[in-house]
Amino acid sequence: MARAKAVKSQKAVPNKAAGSPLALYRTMATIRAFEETVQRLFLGGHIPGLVHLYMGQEAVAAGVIAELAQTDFIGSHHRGHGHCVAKGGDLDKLFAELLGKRAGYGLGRGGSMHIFDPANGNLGTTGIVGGSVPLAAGAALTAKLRKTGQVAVSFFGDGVLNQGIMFEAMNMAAIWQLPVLFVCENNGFGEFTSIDDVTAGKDIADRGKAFAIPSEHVDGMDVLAVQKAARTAVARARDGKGPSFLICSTWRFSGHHVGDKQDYKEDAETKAWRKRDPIAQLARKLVAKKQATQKQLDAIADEAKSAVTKAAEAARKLESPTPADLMEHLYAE
Amino acid sequence: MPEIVSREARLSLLERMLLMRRFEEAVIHAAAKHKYIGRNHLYIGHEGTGAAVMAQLKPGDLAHTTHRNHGHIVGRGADPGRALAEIMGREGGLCGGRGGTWHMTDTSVGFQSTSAMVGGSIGLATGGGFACKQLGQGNVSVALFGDGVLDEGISYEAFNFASQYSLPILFMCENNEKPGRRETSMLAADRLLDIPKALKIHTMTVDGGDVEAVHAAVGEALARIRKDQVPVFIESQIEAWPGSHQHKPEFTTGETDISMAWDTGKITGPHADWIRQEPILRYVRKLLAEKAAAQADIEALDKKVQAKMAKARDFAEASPFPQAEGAILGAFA
Amino acid sequence: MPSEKMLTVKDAILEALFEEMARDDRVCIIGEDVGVAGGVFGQTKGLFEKFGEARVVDTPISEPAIFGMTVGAAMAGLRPVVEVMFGDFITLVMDQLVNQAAKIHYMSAGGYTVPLVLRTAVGVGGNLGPQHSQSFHAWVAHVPGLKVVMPQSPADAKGLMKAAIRDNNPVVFIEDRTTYNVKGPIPDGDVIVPLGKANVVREGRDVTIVAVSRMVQIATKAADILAGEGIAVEIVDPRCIVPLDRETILASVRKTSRALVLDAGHLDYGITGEIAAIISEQAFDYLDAPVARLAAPNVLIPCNTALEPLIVPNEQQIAQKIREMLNA
Amino acid sequence: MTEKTFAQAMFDALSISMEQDPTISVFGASSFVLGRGLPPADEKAFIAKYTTRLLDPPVSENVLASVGVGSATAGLRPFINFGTSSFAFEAHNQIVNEAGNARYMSGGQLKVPLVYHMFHGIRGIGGAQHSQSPQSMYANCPGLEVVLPATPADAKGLMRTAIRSDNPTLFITHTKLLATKGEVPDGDYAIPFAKGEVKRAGKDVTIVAMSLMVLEALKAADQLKALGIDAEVVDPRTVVPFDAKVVIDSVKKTGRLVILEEASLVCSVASEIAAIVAEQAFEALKGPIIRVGRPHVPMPYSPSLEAFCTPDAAKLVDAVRKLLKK
Repeated sequence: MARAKAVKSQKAVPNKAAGSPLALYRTMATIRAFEETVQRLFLGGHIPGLVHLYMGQEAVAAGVIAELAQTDFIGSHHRGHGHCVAKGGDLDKLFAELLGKRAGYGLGRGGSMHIFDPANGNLGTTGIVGGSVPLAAGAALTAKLRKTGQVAVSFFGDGVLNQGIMFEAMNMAAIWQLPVLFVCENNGFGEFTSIDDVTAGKDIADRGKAFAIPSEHVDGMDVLAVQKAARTAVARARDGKGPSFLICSTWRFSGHHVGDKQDYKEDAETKAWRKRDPIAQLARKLVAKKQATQKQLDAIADEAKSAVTKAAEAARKLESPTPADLMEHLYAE
Repeated sequence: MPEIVSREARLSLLERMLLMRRFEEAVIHAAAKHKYIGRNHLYIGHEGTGAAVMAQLKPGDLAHTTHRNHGHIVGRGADPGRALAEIMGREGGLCGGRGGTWHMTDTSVGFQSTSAMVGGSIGLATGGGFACKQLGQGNVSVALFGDGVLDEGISYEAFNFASQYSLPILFMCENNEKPGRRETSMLAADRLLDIPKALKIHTMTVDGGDVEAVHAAVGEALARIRKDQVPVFIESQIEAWPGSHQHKPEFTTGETDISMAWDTGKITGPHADWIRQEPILRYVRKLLAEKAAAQADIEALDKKVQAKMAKARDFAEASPFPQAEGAILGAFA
Repeated sequence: MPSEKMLTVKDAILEALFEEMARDDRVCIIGEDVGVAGGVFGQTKGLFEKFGEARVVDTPISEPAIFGMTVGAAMAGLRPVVEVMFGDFITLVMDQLVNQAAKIHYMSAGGYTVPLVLRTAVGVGGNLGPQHSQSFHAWVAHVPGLKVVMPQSPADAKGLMKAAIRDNNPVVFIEDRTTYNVKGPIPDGDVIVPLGKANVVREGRDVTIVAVSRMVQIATKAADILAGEGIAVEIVDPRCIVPLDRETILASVRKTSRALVLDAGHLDYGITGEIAAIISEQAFDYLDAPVARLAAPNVLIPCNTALEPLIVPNEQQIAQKIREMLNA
Repeated sequence: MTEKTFAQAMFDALSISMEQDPTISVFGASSFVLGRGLPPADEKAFIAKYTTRLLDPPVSENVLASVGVGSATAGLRPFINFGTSSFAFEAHNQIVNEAGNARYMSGGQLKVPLVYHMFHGIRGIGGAQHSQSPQSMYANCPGLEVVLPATPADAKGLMRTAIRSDNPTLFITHTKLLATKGEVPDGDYAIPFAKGEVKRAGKDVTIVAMSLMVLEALKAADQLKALGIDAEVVDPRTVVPFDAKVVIDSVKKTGRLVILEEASLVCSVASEIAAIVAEQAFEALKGPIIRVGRPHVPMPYSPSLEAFCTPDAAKLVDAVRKLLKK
């Protein structure tokens, strides 16, 4: 395929209701409740392995995914529960997977870092830094070649900024004008290392701009700002005008993984970020603009919590896979 | 910075270029005579860049190069007879005939490695730069590579690494992409320089056909690298030799006739345009015009180089193939 | 009788690509120089002209991302054939191959399929040196979730490529460049050679040779030499090393009681060790002699004209080994 | 002799090496040193002492592997920690095509004195990507040395050899070994490569195992003893170069061989050992060579399935009993 030409493809229709401020609030509240429950279950010894929580970053998943249709693709990362929930993942199946139960998305064989939800276009969480970036670009390539009108979003953390594969994927997305959004969730840390210690250059956006990809910084704690930026970028992708690069500054409230003591982070910094909690921030705005009452919002949060709790409790009672499930799906028919 | 003023320095630069050219011509002769001498990527047309770099490296400086390496190695002072023997797979070769054209090394002149993997040398040179810095003897590491390397993710990783750790590295990109021809690299960036720039590396562009211009740029870069312990990226724009894509090398543009510099009527044929601008003839014209040398000086210099190459050819032809049992030695120290 | 035409291995695979692309518009070709240039070995010649740039995609030199994108494209509904120019460059795509492609169908409990063919050329010969002559078939065989095809004859190459493209799994299709110009008959029509079915290419009672890919051809020469000495060699071509047709191999060894395993890749920790271990475990009581192996010595592959021929076992070495096995 | 953990023993070897040789730099230092069970004071002192020689590079495994080769050929002795072996897949090109090739291709002019450290194995809910044991892949590539220590004493002695070696060495350890304890000789000592060790003598059957599997094999040997089976446990310790003699000598004595392997069996280290013994000790064998390894599937996450897949003492005991018909 030679260098790109803009080819408009048929539209896929995003779910408008999903993008309303109250819907955004519901999505974020659900993610928060989900992660709080995961944390509790983990500390109670019910979740094996390591889990990486999305608390603090909810605005990014909620804001971007609100602009997508169900058939659009997302590629997630190791801190991916928020994306799975926002993309319409089934809470029962998500908890089942995290708890290693047979009813999970992957028969409980994948766990937190291997959640795939094809019905909702979720290309999967992954345990490899940068692993899903080319997957999303590849899904975008399919969308372009097959003229399906789908868009793909690649979510990745700031650690991926130094992986060559991200540049390679950006380069190809730019030459071929693929309908893909590169969404960097910059929470300041790759595992336990500060981004400033390992990332050269004065502006991350320059890395996208070098390929002539429209690149912008977005306040990742403000879901409305994220949504607005995503809307422009998704429209650009659907119009055949190629990729965009959004850098959402955000903060992980719970460290790299549950149990991480976060010695390397400064308390004052975390406190300052907590004041900008994306959920509380949206609530303040909605109440101030009289778009919702606190009571309404509380009701939404309570509903989210009880839905999550119900799913989690149900999942705990489910059965583990048996050795008969071991070889299943190793190869496709 | 080092404008070349002395006549000796200028003639020495020309001699280096001539040696690089006559060496490749010897390779073409050898390829016609012997069935297998590997797949050679010839350096013809690049001499203006290689000579300017090699002339300014100091003892202890490190160089890392790619599959298009012959010019670099002989330009740096490796014995041309042993280099040719290596290409011909002989025991007397620089690496005992094990490396061949793609893997020539001569540590005695600071030539670390030649890698036939696209992107192979750039990471190695970064490691060399790290060693130079740690060992603290004021040396620099040079990476010589083609524009295709910018397609490879490792180049970004290397730029980031070099920039972040302030390593003394000259990234010397020999860009021989020809407008209008199929791209040798497929890069979305409008200018190669945008990529290292995004990673906060000082960049320069230079006309690779003008050896003194390259000399000045490299001189400035090396001074900066040694003084500030930082990487610098130079893009040298080179008019590709029309024969450079052939696996079986041929005299596509004829065997070099130095008198074409003053007897331009001799320049004919389909590739006359390339010959007119090629760096050696161009430099000779400049030296003559500026009265730095007379025709007789130039001819004498060329004769000297040709005599050196004749000896080199004799050495290589006389060198035996390695003993068969040699194949299984040497993998481990 | 149907008329059979003669094609080289390279053209047989190309014919399979033409037929499969015409049959199914989800099949596309992705790789470096596969389009306008027609492949560095001419192995994709004419596809670009026939199917256009939307289905024959030239890429930058970015193997890790090319391959990763192919995985994503396959998940989203294409059936790509992605070319990794030299087998050595598998090292560049290992992460996406092992950590993504091989695992996604399993980890998604069948939710996603990854129907792709990773096509690559290997082969010792041609003085290409240690970074352009290696074969990592043992690596990919070691990774659960991948299928690994290693054809040697034109008819097999075509039929196996068609099977690989129609398979719903990531298939690593390893072609030996030294077989590219080998000519052979091609059956007419849409003939599929199923993955995981070995072929007894020559029958014999005295000794079994299990030969991978090009070694079948060298083994055949050795068998001809030995036939003159009254030794009847049976040659089994596994055709795929994953899935490996153990039954055909074991049945042959149970008949002959002797086995020699041949590979052009490295001996140490390679496929010959695996096949020898299987035979030693499962046909132990039938064996009259130790299972022998011949493969490339544990050394880098020199490009040198004098040294390179020492890497791949030749027919004389094979014949000699078999004589030793029968005299032991 | 002092009782130490595996992690402390590795750290000892690193400390001694860095003290003796100023050209050693550690990349990925934090994840190698921190949180591995060292006394916090030791950790701090070590980090303070070597600030310029301990680096935490960007998440760029590919260039990191290459920086290792480049700096090794230029005179340093880099020690590169990838952490989990799954991340090293991103660097396979550099490890195989550059590190493994450099010396041979330069006709011996270059040496590549570098160590790549990584964790392999089923660490416990690492899932499909973080439970891998890639040692046979590296062993399949000429030019690389591959070391798989099982005990604290071996870890220290082999690591000294790895760091001093002028070849690129893959030093592959197991997360589950880090906290295991054993007697470690004091001071400086080195254990040569290609020198396996009989970890337990026996006469009825030879069990070959490496890394964590040695511990399982010893457990199994205890259980077999109770059943009247006297098992010999052999640990080759290094995969490349490989000590075939120690294995063959044992098989000649016992006549039977079972190999315990943590990786998937297809093209595994166990397969190679089986093939070597089948060829070189055929006459001595009284029964087929049995390999016990993980099934050929991506490692599942669910604890029930992971346990089912993990090769251990119980599975080994079953295999030995079946072989000996006891």
